[in-house]
This record gives sequence, C-alpha cells and structure tokens, in this order.
Amino acid sequence: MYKIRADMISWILHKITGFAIVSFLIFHIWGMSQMSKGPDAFNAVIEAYKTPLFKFGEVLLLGAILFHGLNGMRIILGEFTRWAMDRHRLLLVLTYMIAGTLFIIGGIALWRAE
Amino acid sequence: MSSRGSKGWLLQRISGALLFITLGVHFYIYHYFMGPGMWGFESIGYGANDLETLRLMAESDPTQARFYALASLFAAPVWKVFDILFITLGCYHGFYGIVANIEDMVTHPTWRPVLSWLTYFAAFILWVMGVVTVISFNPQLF
Amino acid sequence: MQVTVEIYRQEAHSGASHFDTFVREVDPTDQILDVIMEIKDDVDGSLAFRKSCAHGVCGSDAMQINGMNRLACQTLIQDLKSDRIRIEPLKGMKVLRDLIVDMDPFFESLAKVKPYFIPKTTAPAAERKQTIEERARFDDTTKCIMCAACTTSCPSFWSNDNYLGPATLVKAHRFIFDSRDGGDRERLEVLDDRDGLWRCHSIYNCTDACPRDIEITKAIGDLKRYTVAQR
Amino acid sequence: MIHKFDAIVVGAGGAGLRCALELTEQNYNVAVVSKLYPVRSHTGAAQGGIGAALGSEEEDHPEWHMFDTVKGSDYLGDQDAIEILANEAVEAVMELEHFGLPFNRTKEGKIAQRPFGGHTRAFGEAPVKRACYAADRTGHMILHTLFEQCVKNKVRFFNEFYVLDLILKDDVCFGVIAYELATGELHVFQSKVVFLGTGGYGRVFSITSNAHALTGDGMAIAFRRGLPLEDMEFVQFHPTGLRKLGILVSEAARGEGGILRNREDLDNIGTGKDGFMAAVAPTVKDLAPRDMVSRAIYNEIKAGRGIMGTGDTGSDYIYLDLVHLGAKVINEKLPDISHFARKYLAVEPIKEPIPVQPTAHYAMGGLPTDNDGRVLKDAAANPVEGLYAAGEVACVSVHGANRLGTNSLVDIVVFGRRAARDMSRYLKDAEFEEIDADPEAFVAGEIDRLKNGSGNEKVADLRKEMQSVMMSKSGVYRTEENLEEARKTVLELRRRYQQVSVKDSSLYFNTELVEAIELGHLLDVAWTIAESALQRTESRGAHSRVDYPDRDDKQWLKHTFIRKLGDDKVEFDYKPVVITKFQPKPRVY
Repeated sequence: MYKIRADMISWILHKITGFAIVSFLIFHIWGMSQMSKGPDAFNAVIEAYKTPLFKFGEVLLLGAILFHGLNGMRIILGEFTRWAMDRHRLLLVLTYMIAGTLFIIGGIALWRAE
Repeated sequence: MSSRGSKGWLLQRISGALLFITLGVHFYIYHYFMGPGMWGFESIGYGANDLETLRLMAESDPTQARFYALASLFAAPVWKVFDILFITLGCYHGFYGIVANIEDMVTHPTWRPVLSWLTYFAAFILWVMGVVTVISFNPQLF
Repeated sequence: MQVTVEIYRQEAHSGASHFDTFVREVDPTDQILDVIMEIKDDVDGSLAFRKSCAHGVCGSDAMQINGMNRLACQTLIQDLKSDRIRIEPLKGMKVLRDLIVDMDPFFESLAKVKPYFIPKTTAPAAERKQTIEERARFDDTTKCIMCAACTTSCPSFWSNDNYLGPATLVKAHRFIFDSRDGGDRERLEVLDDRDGLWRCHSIYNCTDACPRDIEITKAIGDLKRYTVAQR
Repeated sequence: MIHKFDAIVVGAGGAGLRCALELTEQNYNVAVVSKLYPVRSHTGAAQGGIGAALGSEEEDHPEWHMFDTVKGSDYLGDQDAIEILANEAVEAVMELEHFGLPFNRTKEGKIAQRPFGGHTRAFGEAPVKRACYAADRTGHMILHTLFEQCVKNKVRFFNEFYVLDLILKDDVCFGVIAYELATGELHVFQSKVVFLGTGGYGRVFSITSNAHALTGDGMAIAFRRGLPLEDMEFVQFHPTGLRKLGILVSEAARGEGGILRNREDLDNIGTGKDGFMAAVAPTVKDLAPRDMVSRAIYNEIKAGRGIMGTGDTGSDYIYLDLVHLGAKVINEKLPDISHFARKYLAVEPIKEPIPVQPTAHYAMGGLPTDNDGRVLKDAAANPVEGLYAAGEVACVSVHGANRLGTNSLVDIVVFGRRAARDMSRYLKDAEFEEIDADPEAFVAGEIDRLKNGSGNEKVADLRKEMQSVMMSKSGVYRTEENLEEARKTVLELRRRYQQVSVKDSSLYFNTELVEAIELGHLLDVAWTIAESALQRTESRGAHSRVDYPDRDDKQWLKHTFIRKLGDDKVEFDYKPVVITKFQPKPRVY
C-alpha cells in the first residue's frame, strides 16, 4: 500500500467534489426548468429544498464547492507560477484551512436559515 | 496523432477561474440578495413597467412573493446573459472534468473515446435544456 | 537494534505472491540494501533484487520501502523511524520475481520523447557556447538516473500505464530547456497528447519519491506552460 | 538460442556505448550485451571530470597533459598510447559536447575546467585547470549522453545478459556465450568481431568505491581461455573514500580547494591553511597523484596521527576539510558528494570535515591491447583476431602504475572510439565463421556444477574471506610475506569454491547463481593480482612494496603479462615500456 500524502488526498477530494458538483448541476438545471413552469411548480421545489435531507445536501454542496473552487485556484496558481510551486505545501495547508473555516461558518448559516 | 490536450487543459483552467468568479456572484445573488431588497433591480436593465407588474402580482398573492422576486431577476436580459454564461462554463468545466477522469482511468482503445463522446453528448443535452429554460423564461406568461 | 523485515516474494512472473518475515539485528546506520543483502547471504539465497553501485547513482535498487519508493542503498534504517520494515516491488510494473520488475516498458516510454540531443545548429569546430544561466535552466533534470521511482509513485501512472510518466517528462525537460537543442517541435508532438503531459495532476508523489531530489512536478509545470505557449 | 550480429559489444558502460555508437554510425549491425540495464554501469559513478587540454580557463597543451600522465604512471605507461590519449582527449571532449553533454560553463560560455590531482602546467610547475566537468556527476552525464545517442541510433540492447565465455577458434574470436538473467537461458551470440568493455574488479577488496557488479568478468573469462592479463599488480586506491563505506569522494573536492587533515591539525579546520600533504608534495600539496596521497594517509595513520590515533590502517581515518570553501562552492560544485556525506555519515560538509580513508578504486591492469584496442595474445604484441577491449577492463597501457584522476573517462571515449574504428576496418573483410556444435558446453557445465553441487561452501563466506585478505595483505602497502599469504589464501579459496552449491533452483532471476559465478571471476582476478604483485620486486606507482621501497628501472621498467597454466600455476612474460619523449626521472611533486 503506497503512502497517502496530503497532495494525493487533495487530488482525490478534487475528483469527488467535482463529481458531486456535476451531479448537482444536472439536478439544478432540471430544477430550474421546473421552476420556470410557474409559481406552483417553483414552490414545490422550494418546499422540497427545505426538508432536512436537502438541507444537509446543500451544506455538503457548499463544502464541495468551497474545496473544489479554492483547490482549483491553488492548482491553477501552482501550474502557472513558480512562486506557488515553491510553496505548494503551504498553499495546500492554506487551502484546507480557508475552505474549512468558510465551510463551518457558511454551513452553520445555511443550516440555520429558514 | 490528432488527440491533443493542451487546449483542453488551458480551457479547463480558464473556465475554472471564471466559474470561481461567476459562482461567487450566482451564490451571492440567489442566497443573500433574494427577498425584498432585490426589488431595486431596475437599475440593471429591467423595465420599470414589468417590475411594477410583478410587484402587483406579488402583493396580490403574498405566498408567491419569493417566486416573483426571483422571477424578476431571472427575466432581466443582463441576468439572462449571465446565466447562459454560467451554464455554459459549468457544463464545459464539469463534463470536461469527467472526460479527464475517463482519460485518467480508461485505456481501452474503444471504450475511451466512446465514454468521452457520451459525456460530451450528455453535456450538450444539459446545456440545451438550461439555455432553453433561461431564454424562454417570461414571467408575464403566468 | 532489532527490526522485523517483511519482504514481498513471488516465485516467477506468473506465480502467486506472499510476504516473508525476517527478524534481524541491525545498526541504525545500515542501508536497507545491506539488510536485504545480509538476508540473502545468511538466510535465503533465493531472494531476488537488483543492485549495483550501492550509493544512489546507478538506479538499480528502487523499491517500495514502508509505502514509499526509495533506493534501498540510499535509505538507512534510521530514516524509517520504525522497527517494522516492509519492502515491496515498484507499483504499477510487472513483477518478474520478488523485488525485480520488468523495466522494458519504462525504457520504451522514455524512447518516445526522443531522449537525445537534437542540435539546433551544425557543430562548430569547438564547443557550442552556452551561458551559465542557460545551463542552469535544465541543470536539475540532468540529475535523473532513470530508476523509475517517480513514475511508479504516480497515481496517474498506476491507473493508466500508457501515460508517459514523470521520468519521461523529466527527460523531455532536460532537452527542451537546453538552449543548444532544437528538437522542441518533435517532442511537443509527443508531450501534447492525451497520454502525455496532461495526465499529470500535480500530486507531487514523484517529487517526494525522487532519490536525486529533482523537483519533478515543477519541471512538468515548466513543460505544461511551455507547451501551452507554443501551441 | 543463437543470435547473429556483425559486432557484439559486451558491457554498456562508457567504453561499450562509445564503441557501439561509432559502429552504428558506420551502419554495422551491432548488439550491446550487458549484465545490467544501460545507465546502471559504473561509468555513471565517476564524479570529478574528464581531462583534456582545452585551455578554456588558462593556457594548456596536450603535451603537458601527456607529460603529467607519463609522470603519474610512474613511467610505466606506454608513451605512444599516452600521446594519443592526450591529443585525442580534446576532440573527444568536443565530441561529447556535440552529443549534448551539459558541461558546466565559463563566463564566456566555454566548457568549464578545474584542477585535478597530478595535472600541472608546464611540466610540473603548478596545478592547472584541465578537468572538464558537469558538477560532480561528469561520469553520469557521459554515460547518459552516450546512451541517449545509442537510443537515437537505435542500437540493439540485450539487457541483463551476463556474458560468461568467448567463442575462440585458433586465436580468432567469433562471438560470446551469455546467460539471460530473466530466464536462465544460455544464448550464443555469433559475430565477426567482439568488443569487451566490462569494467574493473573493485569487489575483490572489502573497501571499494566500485559497484557490486564490478567483478572482473571480462578479465576472468579471457584469462580462463588462456589469454594473458597485463600489469595486474597495479590497483589504484583512491585516497578519499567515505569512512567504512568506501564510497568515492571525488578528487574534485581537493581540486576545488579541499584539504586533508590529521589529528594534530584539527585546529586548522575551516582556516584553509596547509595540511600534512604540504610536506609530502610541496608544489601540488593535496593535489598530488592518488597513489602518493593514499600512502601519505596510511603513513599518518601508522604514525598515530589518524583521527582516532590507533595506528590501525583498517579502522582509523583522516579528515577531508571543505569547510573553508563555503556553502556556495560546496552546494553548487560538489552537490553529490555533500549529499553522500550527509546521507551516509550524517556529516554536514559545510560545517564539519568528512571522515575518509583509502578505498580500492581502479584497475590499471587488464587485457593487454594495442593502441587500436586489439587484445594481445602475448607479450610480443600479437593480436587475437576479432577481439577488442577498452576502458578499465583493458590495459593499453595509458595509466601505467598509477592512473591520474579524469583519465579513466578520457580512456573510455578515446579508446572506445579507436577500437570501433579499427573494428570497422576489420569488419570490411571479416566473415561469419562456422562455430562448433554446442559452443555453450563449458558454461553449461559450470552452471550445472554450481546448481547441482553437493558441497556446502557458501558464496558469501568465501567472498568475505577473499575481500578481507586482499584488502589487508595486497592493499596500499605490500610485503612478500603478506602477498604470499594472500596468494595462498586465494588459492585455498579457489579450491573451496569447487564445493560451492547454489540452493536456489529457479530459472528466473537466479541471483544466487549469478553471485556464485561472479565470485569465481573475482577469485581468478584476485589470484592474478597476488601473483603479479609478488613477482614485482620494486615499488612503482600504486604498487608499493615495503620490502622493496625503491623504483627499479633497470629491472622493472616493463609490463607484466600473467597467463594461466593450470589450476594453481601461472607463467609470466614481460613487454618493454614504450618511451618516446620523456625519460624516466624521480617522481616528485
């Protein structure tokens, strides 16, 4: 079993969150097309969103987007600048920390929202 | 060899960076801007008359206020453009990501292109669905 | 000190595999190569592994030691900070026997990027001039000993062995960034391919595995930017 | 299995690859047959540089290079060959640069050069910058560059094929027999011409800078076939091997300004002041030739001035001080050796001196050849048709009694290429010869004996005994008594070798069998070293007899040819030294 290191975890997480976001995108575009059918259809979707299961999903989505987005920016930075390459470990740690902090703050807010 | 990767790689990074920005705007608008505050959107391209109609409709049926509020935004031409851009970037970036994963893991000479093209096809369907929804949306119809 | 050494064993390329365990008395400064050579000398002569220079310049004895690719001659007991040592062959390659893997595909992959000097100009009577700065640009990648530790540490390579792999890209870097070389166009054809550069996802396993401390991921980053700019 | 090629090159080190490259340029059908994968060869371990009088940094002339090499060889080197070496070195280095070798550069963009042991300006005036280098991995870059060019020319490689015998018929060579490690199969390589570039035999000794693979294979297989070996008594001990490990610390360390220090000199560490070598060689100091520096180190240790002060040359050591060079020079010009010191001895060369002791390094002797690499079958210089050799396995002789640093790399590229050029001349009218049925019978018999023997001698035990006796009795200093003991022990070990049995019965990668075969080769070589050293009753270059401390030009200005007569008998013959420009003089630096 090869040792799993921080960079490799970020690579795996990037894949997983990517797949999660694409799945949501499919669901979201479908939801939007429903919504455009009128107020009743729209409210049905909104009501469904308010169930705990969907809320939980929404929190997870927030986490996925935060990580995927920030980590993606880190990857871009790391591939385009030597400056970032020299500091790739530090930037990786920062990515985890910023994504984590925003996830906790945003996640709580999202969960509490009506 | 016709198969290349540099363009795809670069576009994936550009679309990713743009998505990072557009997603921020999208998220902000739809989650924190939604509600009474958003009635001030005349300034960004929505006709005062149309807005007035929506406001009246919302007042006559308060339970549907949220829908009308969102619809007012959704119907604005600027936001239509924004949403189409957003859908395009999302479909491209997301599905190219899947194609990249297929190329990472599938080496079979037949399955590799078949799976990739199926993914591109699915992306196209989804994109059409999204764009049609955005363009055809007209709250006046309700 | 006493250590427990578990070594991957496989009779032949088609045989079943298992781990053999040896308990050995060692010095903290012993090389892993010393330890497995002593096991071969004293306990089990049939243990098969490659070795040659024994000080990290020939690249024969790359293997997986406690979950990381390293050269057995360049890894001391004390580096592992453990009294359990697990030794396995390089991952993602065909095992021929015990710790010996088939290196032919590795060298074939290397040959794809035209890993040789393609002169830009016809040879002058004396040397082609090159400034100290121009040479410094590719100095790091000239250190490669082709041990395959990087390529076989790469998750992209594990899942797709058509991928050129870090070692091949290092070789490409060594020539593309040599101011005297004029073979960029031909090499970019190979690099800018679905199984070329773009299978690298900057996971940095290769950089960590390199026994010569080559900054491989950075070198690949250089190649990506260069390729995108050229095409 | 039978393979047919115009030319077979045995060994994929610098000499073999240079030769193969030249032959493919001439469009011959060539196969390189090697015990290791390419780029694993020990050329890659050469660190400091390749000597050539380019004069990039200061005035230099091939004639000065020639003089230094002659003097370094203690006048035993053949001066016609040395002149070729010094002259062709310049072209050979330029050629390597044209192959893309990344030499370090001067400010003007020319190939950078640095001083090296024994290389001087104006016939001994002062050290000169002659070693062209690529950091401290010059050999690595030469090996890789040549391999790359071979890939370009699509040279056919047979990797991990161990050549165990020559196909000789009436003193004409028609191919080789090789054992394929992966399958245990014997292969017959039939050819019109064969080149041996199999390297040295450092593993005869317990402390050596050499790879495990350096087991004197080429010399042993020729010796068994009744061919003579030349100057086997001359073994170079490199003065600065890492303590206990023997890993090479390049002379480039002293070329850049490193200084050797004994225990009375500890206060001067980091000051850059002269060390004990200043008294031994006032002009060149720490850059004296290797034989002199190794002896000086042993003398310091014996006089109780080793760092431990025990007087035991086996375990005591001295320091190589680089501290005053500063971090920049150490990290940029000597990165690999600093890495070795840090890794293996936990010593930080920027702050502390490196513990070193002499380590068996290079074989000056080997298969006698002429200046075109043709292997000679006797001291009268008659060649074996179709058999060539170059590099450490061969003895041209350009290194004489002591090789100068950087000349081994010059040797492989200059004589590897010369051999190839003569081979292509030979190939023009050479034909494939009908070979005997079952040419591999001898090798098959040997393998069968090792695999099915009933004895219970162990390879590792015999090897350790041989290495230990050769190191202590046939090392830097020698006496008749010690050499006699070494000879007796080796002969006894050769008898015990007949009782070796290999327990591993597998056909696939039977490395136990390979090590047993290698031991057989090592024992043959050790035997020739002890016998040759015993009969040469003088001190010259690396051969230093305590009982005959002086050079004896009257009796011994000649090359030793040793030939096998029976299982424990050898005969000697002698070949005069070629002297052209420089008459022998006392050797002081």
